[in-house]
Order: sequence, then structure tokens, then C-alpha cells
Amino acid sequence: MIKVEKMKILQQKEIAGNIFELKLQGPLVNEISMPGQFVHIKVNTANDPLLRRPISISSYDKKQQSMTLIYRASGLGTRELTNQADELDVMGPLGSGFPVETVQGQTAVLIGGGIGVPPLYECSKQLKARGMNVVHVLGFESKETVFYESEFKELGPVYITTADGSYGTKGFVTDAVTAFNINADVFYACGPVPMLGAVEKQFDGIPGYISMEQRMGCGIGACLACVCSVNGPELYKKVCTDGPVFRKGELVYG
Amino acid sequence: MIKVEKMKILQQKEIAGNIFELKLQGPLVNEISMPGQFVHIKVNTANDPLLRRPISISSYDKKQQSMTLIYRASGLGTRELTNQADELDVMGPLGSGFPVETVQGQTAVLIGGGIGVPPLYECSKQLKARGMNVVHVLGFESKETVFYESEFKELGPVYITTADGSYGTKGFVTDAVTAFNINADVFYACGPVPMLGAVEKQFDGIPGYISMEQRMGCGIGACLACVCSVNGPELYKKVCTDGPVFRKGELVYG
Amino acid sequence: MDKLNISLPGLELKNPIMPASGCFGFGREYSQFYDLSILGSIMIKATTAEQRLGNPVPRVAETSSGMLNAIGLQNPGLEKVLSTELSWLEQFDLPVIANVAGSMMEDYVLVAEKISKAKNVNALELNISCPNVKEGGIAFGTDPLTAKELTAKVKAVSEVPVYVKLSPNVSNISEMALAVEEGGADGLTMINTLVGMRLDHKTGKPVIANGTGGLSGPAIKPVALRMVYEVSQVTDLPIIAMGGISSAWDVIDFISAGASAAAVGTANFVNPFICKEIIEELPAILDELGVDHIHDLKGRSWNVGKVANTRA
Amino acid sequence: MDKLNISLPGLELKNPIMPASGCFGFGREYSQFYDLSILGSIMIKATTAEQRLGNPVPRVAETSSGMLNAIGLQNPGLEKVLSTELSWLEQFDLPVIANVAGSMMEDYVLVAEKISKAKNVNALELNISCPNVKEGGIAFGTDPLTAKELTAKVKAVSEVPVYVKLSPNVSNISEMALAVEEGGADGLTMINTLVGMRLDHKTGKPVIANGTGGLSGPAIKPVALRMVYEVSQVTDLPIIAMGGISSAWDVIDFISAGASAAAVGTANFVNPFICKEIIEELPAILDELGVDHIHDLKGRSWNVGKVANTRA
Ligand SMILES: Cc1cc2nc3c(=O)[nH]c(=O)nc-3n(C[C@H](O)[C@H](O)[C@H](O)COP(=O)(O)OP(=O)(O)OC[C@H]3O[C@@H](n4cnc5c(N)ncnc54)[C@H](O)[C@@H]3O)c2cc1C
Ligand SMILES: Cc1cc2nc3c(=O)[nH]c(=O)nc-3n(C[C@H](O)[C@H](O)[C@H](O)COP(=O)(O)OP(=O)(O)OC[C@H]3O[C@@H](n4cnc5c(N)ncnc54)[C@H](O)[C@@H]3O)c2cc1C
Ligand SMILES: Cc1cc2nc3c(=O)[nH]c(=O)nc-3n(C[C@H](O)[C@H](O)[C@H](O)COP(=O)(O)O)c2cc1C
Ligand SMILES: Cc1cc2nc3c(=O)[nH]c(=O)nc-3n(C[C@H](O)[C@H](O)[C@H](O)COP(=O)(O)O)c2cc1C
Ligand code: FES
Ligand code: FES
Repeated sequence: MIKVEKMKILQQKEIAGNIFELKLQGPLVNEISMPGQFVHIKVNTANDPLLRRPISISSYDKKQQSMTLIYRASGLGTRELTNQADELDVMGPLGSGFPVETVQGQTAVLIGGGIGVPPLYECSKQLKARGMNVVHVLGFESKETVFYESEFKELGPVYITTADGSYGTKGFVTDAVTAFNINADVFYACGPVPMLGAVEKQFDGIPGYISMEQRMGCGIGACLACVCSVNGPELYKKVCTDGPVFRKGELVYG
Repeated sequence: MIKVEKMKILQQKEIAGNIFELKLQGPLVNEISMPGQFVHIKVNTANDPLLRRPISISSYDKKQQSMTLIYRASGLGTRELTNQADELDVMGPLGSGFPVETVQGQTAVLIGGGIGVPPLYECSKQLKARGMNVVHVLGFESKETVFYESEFKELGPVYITTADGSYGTKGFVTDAVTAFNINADVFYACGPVPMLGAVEKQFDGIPGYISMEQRMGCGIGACLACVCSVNGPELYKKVCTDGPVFRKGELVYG
Repeated sequence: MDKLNISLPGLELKNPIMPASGCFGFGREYSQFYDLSILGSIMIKATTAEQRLGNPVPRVAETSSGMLNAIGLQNPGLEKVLSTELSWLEQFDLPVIANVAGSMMEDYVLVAEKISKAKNVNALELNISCPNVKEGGIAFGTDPLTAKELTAKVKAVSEVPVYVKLSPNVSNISEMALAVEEGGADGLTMINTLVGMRLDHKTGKPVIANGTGGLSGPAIKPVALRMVYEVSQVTDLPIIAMGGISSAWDVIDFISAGASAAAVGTANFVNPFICKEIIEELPAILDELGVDHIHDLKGRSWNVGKVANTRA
Repeated sequence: MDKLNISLPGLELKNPIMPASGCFGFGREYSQFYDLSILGSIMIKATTAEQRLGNPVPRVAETSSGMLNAIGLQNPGLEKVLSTELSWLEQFDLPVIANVAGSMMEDYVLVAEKISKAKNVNALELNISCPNVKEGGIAFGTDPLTAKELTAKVKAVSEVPVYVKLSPNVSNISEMALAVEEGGADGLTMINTLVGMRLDHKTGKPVIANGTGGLSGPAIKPVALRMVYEVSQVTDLPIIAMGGISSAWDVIDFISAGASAAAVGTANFVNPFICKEIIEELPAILDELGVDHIHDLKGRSWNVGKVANTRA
């Protein structure tokens, strides 16, 4: 069930350049059903900024009733979010995430770009726990914005790329996939739309899951703000409820 | 000179029901020239609430570069102000305050209503320091909202009234003036407009100074929002620059 | 004693609070949060004769205390709305106001005739003010003669009372109100969104794919309130008001300005419980104000300030 | 190289930034904060033939991300403005745009003729859009024919170029722009305030003594931006844009939408240094955007999104 609750802020800290890790606690966590779901956050109590901000759940711990979000402070709302210290108005969990039904011994590649990286962390943890091998290809702008490298390393190999070459392989995640000849049985991807299209093409032969972004209003399927083009008779699906995770081949890039 | 600066919040605490005492520090304090001046405060960094809020300087200490404001958290802006902890965007000092040229040995009565009480504190301190006797008549809604009784008592006698009779004399400040037959050589008043009119009538025979309130835009005399009716050829004066303190007889009540 | 019930053409409402069209879908999503039967009514998403896919994305953008949208009337079309959505809504004790849209007059007439026959549709809301579709919509909403004609045509076929939704993007909203009153409207709903725009700072391109969008939310409340204040004093038609309502006190303001009921749009996105919370908070506010029924507050702003001459 | 200078009818400006009329008085108060000579220009408070005392108080009210005002054109009258204010402003290297207001056409003509002769008045801004005076003002601003006639009459007597200030409270702002262009206007300034209202929650009375007021500030920026975008594509007249500008990026937005220069109103009240700060920040932003001159950004939003059909 979707909850709207004031969650306790356990901790908030900057873990890379403008990248914040935010730990929240509350009964909402009990409702999380799969990795890749997101929450919709009101960053303050005023009318400006007005709308909630969608942020993926990066990891969660049902025993502690806690979850971790990782976000980039870029615009008005996320910058305001960095100022919050006590509690936060959170709605969620929302959307349907990454399916982690797995085949023992197979390999999953998790491909993330920038602030698309966070939801892959819980996904990787759960795949690993269910007996898959996990490989990570994570793309960032530059050295300063790299985060969670060691966390992912505990689960499996990590290939980092940076757009400016200041760390890891220079270029995009797809360059690293080619350079290191990365193969897998299934892929999971989250990041900027052009990256998603390129990854889908690159892993043409295997099944995969793609987490999509779109500007949102309600976050629950009512306002029709967040549609994306899909193949098939509906033509449009809603990122907030039909997604954010879609099956490979569903999305029309353009 | 008027400054606009980020002042350090030394302390903020609730001293009575919804009444907050806020201590600020910064070079702006050096510019204060008389009691009864005010500052114009941006309560947060967002566009909502948009406008600054005028708050009187209740007392100041040039050596410490500190000043104290006392405000009631009532509407959107002042409630938001209670959340601020580190620094605050303050413009001031603004307006012209209470003249404290004094005659040794004479008596001044200081009459305040509710959130009109704060600026009288510095006024009383300065009058006392210059050798006047000071008497205070302070009106409040009810017992819970009474503040600074002991601070004023250190300077001179204090008569408290409450509208509901839960503390001190039941009724308005004017009732206490009558009941205790308070006489003086000069009066200083700040509070709701009906109170100001009544006080002016009651102390018909002596000179006095009245601090006025009005909704403000700019706070510096440019927008013409804050005018009040005055006797004389101008018909209107600006509370923010010509006031907030006016001489007895200047204001037209109605 | 009941403090909130209200009687409007076609609508016997438990209370004057309802979600505004397009901000609550057909109720399904919000039914996860509370029992829709507590609502006064529900204004469902605009329905057109045929299915519409709406505009390209992005469809929304945030502004200071407001948001822009250009959804473009995406909806599954009349038949699906009747068979799937309205029938689903029958499970609730909830009179429905059906928002009717189209490109040409014939579209409106067609949809109005059919949808007004649905069991739980108690009134229509003629959307002559959608700023986000190329043909129709706003055109009907800014020309008094066209608006009057359309209203009359729809009235002729509708089996339930017809409310006309006014656009704020006009020089003289009272003139529009009077025109649709002459056309036979049973009530007014106002306001729809103000046409606005946001640009991406860096690229200079419109954030919304459609270029412009409709501005809603607290930012427009002062404009909505002024228009309700103005229109309620020149017509006897009841007004269901909307525009930035996000608290019970906002509702009090609109009733004071002259509205009979109030709809909540954008605020549902911020707080999905908002309609419920407002309904629950109103009785205590009425006590605080010392009135027995919310309608005792209707129009209490009138004649207090003078009606500023805002018209040519 | 100069990145900000701009040449408009009657105005050779160091930069395209100026305070908006009524939000900066005649400059005296803000001259305490910085040297006014750094400004591109200054739009002085509306001047009428005779002294005006303005409206009763309260004259302002806050709204979400905006404010309402109903000052009512308080000003000392033409003679005092000439003798006291404009002569005081001569000490600065600062072209003045004189905002001209009145109740009847003759008033405008009288003020325009005289004030246009002042040494430092380089252009007039015809205020045909003030929502806060009973006669005139808005009437001229919502009827194209009257607006055209007034413009022509003022043009006939003015010794400097005439900019006409458009009201946003119209169905079709392009029509108004084209009308005053036909009347001979040299430029446009837009937008004036939207008519709005706030009620006291408890009493239900209007907070502003005048009843309604003009809405300004960030809340109206989306509407202003849309109107500039629309008008700049149908006329060749240069536009000085205003409406919610409170940062250098806001200025970039308005230039991208098609404006030639930008004025800052309400934001001066929040931050008295805002015009200075914007002027100082712009060059670095232009570098970031990779353009040599701010005018390279003019109209870069056009034809990217389509012009939504927001007109009848
Ligand atoms: C399902 C989903 C999950 C996401 N998970 C994360 C995450 O884990 N970490 C993270 O840093 N970011 C995440 N994002 C992106 C994040 O929502 C945006 O960066 C954020 O909303 C921008 O807000 P702002 O206040 O910084 O920017 P502003 O410019 O102030 O935003 C203005 C408006 O545009 C919307 N907006 C702006 N950029 C985006 C965007 N990229 N996607 C969607 N809406 C946008 C905002 O929500 C807001 O409504 C996610 C987005 C979606 C849709
Ligand atoms: C010169 C001066 C000195 C003041 N000194 C003090 C003080 O020392 N302590 C204190 O508690 N209050 C003082 N006030 C009153 C204080 O400014 C208001 O209580 C405050 O602005 C209300 O803001 P809000 O956010 O609570 O209310 P909101 O309702 O959110 O305010 C909305 C708008 O109305 C204005 N407003 C509302 N009430 C008043 C009012 N009574 N006077 C002026 N503007 C108002 C606000 O400034 C704001 O622009 C003073 C006012 C003036 C003019
Ligand atoms: C996302 C969105 C979709 C809307 N869709 C419709 C619609 O289909 N039909 C309609 O008449 N109004 C529609 N509106 C306008 C609202 O019903 C309402 O008139 C407007 O948003 C003002 O109210 P608010 O400020 O409370 O949102 C829509 C508004 C939004 C924000
Ligand atoms: C207090 C106040 C007074 C104003 N007075 C005038 C005026 O005298 N003449 C005029 O043309 N516009 C006047 N305006 C309108 C502004 O010049 C400007 O067009 C409007 O406020 C929108 O800009 P903003 O959002 O930056 O304030 C006034 C606005 C305010 C807030
Ligand atoms: S955000 Fe409203 S439908 Fe997805
Ligand atoms: S507040 Fe602007 S003149 Fe006083």
C-alpha cells in the first residue's frame, strides 16, 4: 500500500560532489516490494517548490524500517532537500521495480549512469543474494561525482567510466562494455534516456529491464503527466505506475 | 546606513505562548541609532513567503554587535521564522524610532500592547539610563502570552493587563492607567491601532510618541505601501521611513 | 446538524468539496487513499468522443508556487469512459460531474448527450477553456457568442444540468459568464488554468513539449478569487470555484468570495489526502467563525471592498 | 568587449536591466544601496498631471510567491516630478523612462508632452494598464481601439519615443500589441499586473482596502513569459519585459522568449541590490552559454516549441 508519512531523517550526508545520501526511517519501508521502486518527496512545507520530487529507493532494511536514497542536489527542490534535518514528508513506495526472479549461476550486468546508479544497488544486492553473479558498469561525469564504488565492489566486479576521463575508463558505459567485452544473461539499466537506448541496442541478444525517467505530477497514475511512448496498442504508458521499470523492447526511444 | 546582511542567529527561543525571542549578531547593529527602529527580515530563501517581515528591535548591544527581537509566530512568515537556526537575511536598521532626549527626574510612561511591547524595552532602558523614572503598562491577551515582566521590573514599576483577566488587571492598558491613576511627563506607546488612539486621548495633556504599524512592501520608502493618514498638508506619511514612531497629534485615527 | 450539505442544480451534495477535473483521473488512484464516498462530488477527467493520446512529453513543469501542464486531454474516449470508468464509480455514493471536451461543437454535443444518460452522472461540466489543445477548447472559452451557442446546443441534448467551465484568459470574465447564462447554463465552474510558459534556462527551449501550458496551483489563487468575486455579483448562477485551493481556509475564502462549492486540483498531487482533510477540517472552522452552515459565509466579501472597476 | 549594451528607440543603454515603474520610486531610496548610474535605465513611478494621494490602506497583501498592490498611482504630480525628482536624477548617467498615467486621454497627452521635454527623459512608458484606478487605466489597456487612439495622440506630442505598457488581463495580448503598433508606438513594455484579490480568512473581507489589487512577483512569471513569447513573434516592436524577474537567469529566459530588455519590479523589495547583482552576474552567464552578446539569445525559444494556439 502507498503511504504518505513523515519519515524520520536518520542521516543526511554529501558522499560525492553534490551527491547526497539520505537515510530515512518509518513504517513506509514495510510496504516496499521490489528494488527500483521510488518515493515522492515534498522537500519543504511551503508552496515553493510546489511539487514532490521522485527519488529512487537505493536500498532498504525492513528490520530497521529504514531506507537509503541517493540524490543529486541540482535544482530548486533537491537543493532545498539538503537543508532538511528532522523529518520529511514522503509518499511511497511507488511504481513497479526490477524483477529479481533469478537463475542460479547466471550473470546479470547492472548498468547505471549518474543518478541512475542508486536503484541498482538494492537490485544488485538482491540478485546476488539469490545466487546470481553481478557485474556493474557505472558511468559518471567526472571523478568528483563517483559514488558507491566500494559498495558495489562487495557484490561483484565494477567498471567505472567518466565522461571526462578523470577516473576509470574515459567515455560512456557502452564504451566500457565494449572495451571489457562484458557479457551477461540479463541486464538492468537506469540512467539518462540516450544511455538507455544505447544499452538496449548493445545487449540486443539478452533479456533486460530498463528504468525510465519522466517529469511527474501526482506520482500515482492520475494526472497523465509522466507518459512514455511504448510499442503496442496503448502507445503510451505511465512511468509512475506502469514503470518506472520496463521490459526491454517495450520503450520507443526517439 | 541601511545594511542587508546575513546575520548570525545566536539564540532563538519561545519565551511565552507563541512569542519568540531571537538574538542576532552582525555589523548591522552598529548602524542602530535609536530605540524603536525596526528590521525587515526574509524568513527563508524560497519565493513563498515572498516578502520581508518588519520586526522591531527590542534591545541591542553595540559592544557585542548583537540585538534581540521578540516576535509572535502567527502567520506564514513568522511561523517559518521559528525554523531558522543558523543565519538570517536581515535589512536594517529602518525608520526613525523613539526620541529619548530626556529631562532628569521626570517620569515617562511606556505603554505597550502585545507585540507592541518589544521596542519599548530598549526605549525604557535608555530613558532610565538618562535619568528618567520609567513606569510600564503592558497589555496582553492572556497569562500565557505575557513576556518580559521581570526585565521591565528591573527598570521601574510594571502594570500588566490581560484581556481575559487571567493575569494582572483584567481589561486594556487604558483601564490600568485609570485604575492605578498613572501620571507622567511623557508617554511612549506601541501596540494595536485602537489602543494607540485610546492612549493618545487618555494622555491628552502631555507630549508623547506613538509607534505605528502598517503592511509594508519595500520597507525603505519606495513603494508607497505603508502610508498612514496624518494631520497637515501631506495627508499621508510613510510608516517605514517617516515612522514608525510619530509625535502625538500627527496621526489621524479612523 | 449538517453544516456542509449543499443543493445545486442536479447535485445534492454531502459537502461542497470535490476534486477538479484532470487532477483526479476517474478516481481509481485516489481510492487507494480514502473512500471516495466522503466526497461531495467528483469532476472526472475531460472526456472526448474518441480516444485521445494527448500531447508529447514533457507535459508538466513547475513554477513558483504553481505548475504548468499540457496533458492535451488524453482520455480513453466516450465509450470506454462509460463502460469502464463511470460504471466502476457506481460503487460509491458519489454524484459525478462529467467534464466534456471536444474540437468542434458537434463533438461536445455528442459526448454531452451520451454521457448525460449515465446513471451516476448528475451534471456536466463543459470544458470550453482548455488551453492545451489546438482546435477548439480555448476558442470557445474566449468568445462570448460562441460560448453561448455551444452552451445552448449542449443544453438542448443534456439530460442533466450543465455547468460551463470558464477560462481566466479573457478581458472580461463577467461577460463570458453572462453569455453562457443566456445560453442556458445551470451553473459555472471557474477557473481553468492561465496560459503560461517555462523555458529551460540553458537551452532557452520551452520545458513543456507543447510550448505553452496551463498554470495552476497556489500562484493563481488571487486571480481565481477575484474572478469568482466579480462573477458571483453579476449572475445568479451557482459557482463551483477552483484555482489554487489547498486548505480548508482557501475553501472559506472562495465561499466568502461568492462561490457555492469548491474544487481542488493541483493540491491533490502534493497531498493525496487533501480533499478528505479539508472536509474533516471545515466543521471546526465554521464553529470558530460562529456560523451554523458553510453557506452562511457565501458572498460575505461583497460590498465590503468596492468592486474595483477592472473592466472596460 | 561589451556583452550587455543595447540600443532601443530613444535609449542607448549600458545594459538591458532596469527597475520597473512603481517598484523603485524615483530612485532616491535605492541610491542608498548603489550608484544608480550602473543601471541600464530607470522606469520612474507613474506620473499624473496633478498630485494623487492614492488608495486607502492596506495597499499591499502577500500571496503565494507573489504580492498584490493597489497603491493607486500616488505621486506628487507632474510639476513636482519635473522640478524635484527628474532634476535630482540628472546627477546620474542614467536615461529615464517616464511612466505616464491619467484618467482621460487629455491627461496622458498633457503629461506626455511636458515630461518628454525633460532633459533626462529618453522615452515614455504609457501606463494604459494600471488595474488600481477607477477611471481610465485598465480601460485603455483592454480595448484595442482606445489603446491605438491614445497611443497616436501621445505620439503626436511626445518629443521622445513612446513605449506602451500592456495589460495581461486581456483575451488576446497580440491584438493589443498590434493595435498600439498601428497607433505608432515605438516599443512595448509588458506585463503590468494581473488583477487579483486576497481575503482575510477570518472576516472574509478583502485584505486590500481597494478590494482588488495587481498581482506581481514570481507567481506571474509564467504568464509574462508566455505573453512576451507570443507578442514578440507577431510584432517588430522591441519589448522591455517584466513580471516576476528576480534573478539573472530570469532575464535570460525573457530575452530567450523574445524581449530586448528586462525590468525588475517586486524583487527590489526582497533584495534592494537585485538590479546590481543581475547586471554583475550576466556576463559570466553569457560565457557559460557561449554567446558573445546577450542579444544573441534573443528569441531563441521561437519555433522550437510550436506557438500554442491560445487565441480565438
Ligand atoms: C522514477 C524516478 C526516480 C528517480 N530517482 C532519482 C534518484 O534516485 N536520485 C536522483 O538524484 N534523482 C532521481 N530522479 C531524478 C529526480 O527526480 C530529479 O533530479 C529531480 O526531480 C529534480 O528536481 P530539482 O528540484 O533538482 O530540479 P528542478 O529543476 O527544480 O525541478 C523542476 C521540476 O522538474 C522535475 N524534474 C527535473 N528533472 C527531472 C528528472 N530528471 N526526472 C524527473 N523529473 C525531473 C522536478 O521533479 C520538478 O517537478 C528520479 C526521477 C524519476 C522519475
Ligand atoms: C514597524 C513594525 C514593527 C513591528 N514589530 C514587531 C515586533 O517587534 N514583533 C512582532 O511580533 N511583530 C511586529 N510587527 C508586526 C509584524 O510585522 C507582523 O506580525 C508580521 O509581519 C506578520 O507576518 P506573518 O508572516 O506572521 O503573517 P502573514 O499573514 O503571513 O503576513 C502576510 C503579510 O501581511 C503583513 N502583515 C501581517 N500582519 C501585519 C502587521 N500587524 N503589521 C504589518 N504587516 C503585517 C506581513 O508582513 C506580510 O507581508 C511589526 C510591524 C511593523 C510595521
Ligand atoms: C494536470 C492537470 C490536468 C487538467 N485537466 C483538466 C481537464 O481535463 N479538464 C478541465 O476542465 N480542467 C483540467 N485541468 C484544470 C483543473 O481542473 C483546474 O481548473 C485548474 O487546475 C485550477 O485548479 P488548481 O489550481 O486547484 O489546480 C487540469 C489541471 C491540471 C493541473
Ligand atoms: C507596488 C507596485 C507599484 C507599481 N506601480 C506601478 C506604476 O506606477 N506604473 C506602472 O506602470 N506599473 C506599476 N507597477 C507594475 C510593475 O511596474 C510591473 O509591471 C509589475 O509589478 C510586474 O513586475 P514584477 O513581477 O517584477 O513586479 C507596480 C507594481 C508594484 C508591485
Ligand atoms: S505522475 Fe501523474 S500519472 Fe504519472
Ligand atoms: S514599505 Fe514601501 S514605502 Fe513603506
